[in-house]
Amino acid sequence: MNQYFNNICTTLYSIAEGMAVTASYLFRRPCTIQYPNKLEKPMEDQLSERYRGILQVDTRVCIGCRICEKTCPVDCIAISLEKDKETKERFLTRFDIDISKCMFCGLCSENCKTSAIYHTKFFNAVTQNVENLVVRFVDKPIALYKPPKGSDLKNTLKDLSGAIVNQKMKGRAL
Amino acid sequence: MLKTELKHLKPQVHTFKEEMILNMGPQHPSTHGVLNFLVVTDGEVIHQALPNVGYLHRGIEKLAEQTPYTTFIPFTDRIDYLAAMFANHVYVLAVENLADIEVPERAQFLRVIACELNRIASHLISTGALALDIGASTPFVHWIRERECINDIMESICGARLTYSYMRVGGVSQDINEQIADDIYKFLDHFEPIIDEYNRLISFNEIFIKRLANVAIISPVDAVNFGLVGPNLRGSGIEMDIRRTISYSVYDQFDFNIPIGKGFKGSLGDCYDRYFVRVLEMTESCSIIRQALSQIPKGDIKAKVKRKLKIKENECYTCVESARGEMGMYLLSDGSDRPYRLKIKTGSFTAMSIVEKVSQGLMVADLIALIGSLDVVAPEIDR
Amino acid sequence: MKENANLLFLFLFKTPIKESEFSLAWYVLFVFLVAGVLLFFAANFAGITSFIERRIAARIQSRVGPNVVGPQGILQWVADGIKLLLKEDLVPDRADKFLFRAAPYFVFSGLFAAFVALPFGYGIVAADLNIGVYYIFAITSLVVVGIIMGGWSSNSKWALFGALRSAAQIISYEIPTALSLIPVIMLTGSLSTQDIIKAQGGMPWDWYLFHSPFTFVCFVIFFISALAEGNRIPFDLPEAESELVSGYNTEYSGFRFLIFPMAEWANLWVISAMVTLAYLGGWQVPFVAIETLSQSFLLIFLSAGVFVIKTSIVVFIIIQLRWTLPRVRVDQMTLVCWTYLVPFCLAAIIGTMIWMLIFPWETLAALLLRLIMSGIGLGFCFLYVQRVRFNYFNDKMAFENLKGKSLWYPFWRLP
Amino acid sequence: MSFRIYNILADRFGKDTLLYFDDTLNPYIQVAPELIQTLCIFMRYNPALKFSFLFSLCGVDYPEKNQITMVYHLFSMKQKMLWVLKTSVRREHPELESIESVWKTAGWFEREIYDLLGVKFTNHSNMKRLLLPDGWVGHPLRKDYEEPLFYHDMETSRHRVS
Repeated sequence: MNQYFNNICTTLYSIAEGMAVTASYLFRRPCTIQYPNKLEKPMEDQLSERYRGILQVDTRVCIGCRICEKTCPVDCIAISLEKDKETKERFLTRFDIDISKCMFCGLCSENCKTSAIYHTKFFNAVTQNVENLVVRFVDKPIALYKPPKGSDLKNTLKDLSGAIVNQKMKGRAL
Repeated sequence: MLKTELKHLKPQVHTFKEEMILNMGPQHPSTHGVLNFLVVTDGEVIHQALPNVGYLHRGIEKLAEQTPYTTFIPFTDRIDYLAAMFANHVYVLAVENLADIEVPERAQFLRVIACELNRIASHLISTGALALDIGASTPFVHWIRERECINDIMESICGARLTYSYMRVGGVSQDINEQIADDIYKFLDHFEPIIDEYNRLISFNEIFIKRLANVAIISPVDAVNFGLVGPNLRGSGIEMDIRRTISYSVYDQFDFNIPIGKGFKGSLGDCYDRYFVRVLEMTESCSIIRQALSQIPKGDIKAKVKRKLKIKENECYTCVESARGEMGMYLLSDGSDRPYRLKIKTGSFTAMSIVEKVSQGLMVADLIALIGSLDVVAPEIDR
Repeated sequence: MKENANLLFLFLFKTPIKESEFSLAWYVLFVFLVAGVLLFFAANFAGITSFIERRIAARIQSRVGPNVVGPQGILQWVADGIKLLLKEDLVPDRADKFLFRAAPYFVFSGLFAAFVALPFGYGIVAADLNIGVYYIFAITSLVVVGIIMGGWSSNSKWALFGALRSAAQIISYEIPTALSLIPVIMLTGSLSTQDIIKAQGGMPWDWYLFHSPFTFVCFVIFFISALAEGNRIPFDLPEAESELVSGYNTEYSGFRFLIFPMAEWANLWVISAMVTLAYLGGWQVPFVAIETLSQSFLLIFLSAGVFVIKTSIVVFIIIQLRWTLPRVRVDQMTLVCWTYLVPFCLAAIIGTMIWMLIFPWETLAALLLRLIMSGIGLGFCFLYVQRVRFNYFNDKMAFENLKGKSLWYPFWRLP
Repeated sequence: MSFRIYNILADRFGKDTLLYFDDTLNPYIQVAPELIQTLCIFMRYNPALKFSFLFSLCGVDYPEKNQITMVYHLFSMKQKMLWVLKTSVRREHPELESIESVWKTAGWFEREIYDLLGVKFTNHSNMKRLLLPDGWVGHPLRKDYEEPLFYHDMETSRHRVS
């Protein structure tokens, strides 16, 4: 009998406690951001510095070591190099990244000596066709970068907004 | 199609006159991923619930045999999407054990911090989703909000919100700085009172208690017999935590309690015990993170490891206390640069096998509470 | 007026109206007019409540809610309705097609017919039936017929589960709902909704809610069982979305599906209006006697306003409950009904009877007790507000530290 | 420590039947497949051992030795230690006694091994595929398994970037 009335009291009390919590939320700030229409500041600024977005390649500083290609777990990077037989100069003829396969693990950019391949903060790569997600970074052969001795290789300037990828991606509705 | 299905069911499910077969899942709101249960019910009462798994089998073990040691880390994220850090951790621990790599102290602390943050995040989802299954949608959204803070911290630590790939063989990929440590402290200050608020909102709600207490009781004997691990096992009152029993990493330097089920509101080993052990564990994780942040030494974050790692013939079984219990990896090397065999043992796998036994005599609504309280994650079962 | 009716009749039937049929025709037109107004009100109320509920739920869950369609998103419900109207009207292949199509009509007519006897203000009621309360109970039971038809004919096991649960639930909860109104009926001596309100007063201590501890208990019981009748959480078992996918309306789509949620939200008004008229003084305006109320149109409109405000507060509480509480289990649902609600109801009926004999309404002692009861009620409200304040300040410092923004963001500040 | 446990086991079963190896990180015992169930029962219920947890059960395929090795990882709360048992069956018609009666959790592990490696466990309550569909051909974790190019007329792989 005692437990019978105790049940009623605890039930009503606990419900009231729960109601007090939910009622307090009517006066508390909502935590959602209204993506994409009413952002307080642009999305790029809200992401952290280390954000691993879509990969981008700065072909000007690529030394053609192919480490990124080897470390990629899903083989989404394809590189080909060619050697000019006369001048012995080597050229980068292909640097393709299949973004649809990429799993944004960061192994390639971490191992890159010159930060030629790096993650941008750009993440919205919607296209109509999967094949458009294969980004080809080399249009015509580019001579490989020869880093000057004693320079800090990791410290090259990064374009985190992903302008190059955005431009190279085919069929991208802007 | 229907006929073959029934034929295939016949030896397994024996239906009597008043029984009917209910196909729960794979697309059911509360099966937590892609799971299927063949439920034989008489009205609302379940006579038998047969779990049918494998919808998310991706052959990660086979993939491991074809992937070099250091490159396999991103795949381990995909074993358990809610607690990716632990799969990272157990894998790198296994490789370090085999290759005999000494990990810098600071890296180990960073691993602990990341893991415990991830444990909180995972328990948030698990407890919140249980409340959602019971019918209260607000706690889940509140927990998602808190988890978002953790995701932000994780993003600032390692750059990803869910599939971290934070750990490397021999250390971690990124260091934390003052700013991030400060963020973590701020989050913990905010989070600890919120746990109390959450308890007031749902944990101590009498309807919630009545739904979970004395439901789907797993006795300690059964829990051991069915190989339950982690919070599910501790909910049955067995004090077994890999962090304490097989101490790994730097967990022996921290002072923390292991909450175990005591029959908080009902009898030992019911759904409420399993649920509340998780809530208590979040507080413990908070205290571990605080200790780790205050004791963290300076130094390197990564040992020198050859890029093309080759390990001579050896084998080891490594396990960590994941959010869903003991997660173990049995790694066999054969001298090449990739594993000969990698066996991944996860907590959900064993937790799922007990459903068939415990579910007998429950009601349909209780089955959902049971699945929620066991905290199964489908990709972890199927791998 | 007569000419107008004549013109209308000519327009409709192309024949002039006969003198002998005049009153009948006028009556028919009046019925259609009132039905149209009520339907308009109910449908719009259902839509707007769906929007308001979503906004309230969003704020409770630290979200913003729908705010894109129209200013602040107030046209969201129109957009949803149009979307559902434009969808294909699917009927499952092996469903019982006739019953499947017929079920929404039952649900619809059952609920909207209840609006006939609901008062909106002094004298503003479609039909002041002398069995008003009884009528509302009877006609809303038609909903369960529709639900069972829909659930059974869908030929889906989940829908069947929902329908059976609904049958069990509504049949068992009819009893406490009806019993808990008996003290009110005894106090009034009438079943008419207008009479029940007229017997109360404008001030809280004149409400039946604070008449005696027994009526207070009856109020709680009525509130709980009305929630169960309206399939609201914690009793939304028939459509338990995490257990039964979507319950009895799993297989419905398009406009037929729209009927079910619309009826549910319209039911919200029915429940709240019943609670208001039976226990919260209905449309009684404070400080205004009924005699003066009947004198001016302005005051009558005021009384309608009072009724709407009181009902809206009850609606808000029901919505807040829905976003706070978990769902009970099937057996617990019937257990609550039979072991808690019904015995308490019976005890409260006897208690009220005795109370009525000892403290008749007009005596000073009764007034004093009513005042004390209202004081206790006010005390509970105060404690509740204190808990809300505590919850707010519990998080304030840490939140502002974490996010760098002020926590204060009341619901009237629109994003 | 581990040697002491081996001695207890060797006393019961004889030193010839249990071969002790400690060249790996976790020392293990190699036993004949017929003995595995008795050994498991002994290890679980012997009061001096009390290996009450079965952590993992795993099969490894060795095509060159023509055998599939089962690896049992046991854990004892009392000893706070991990123990490894190994037993090998031939690859052609692998059959082994189930230990489902000792640890219920072994049931699903054995189903998984049957699914992925094709080892049949006798006396198992429900020897069916666990993860793969019932109509799947082959056992993927065998080293000589070749992935089918098509499954139900669906391509199973995507090509490299080109």
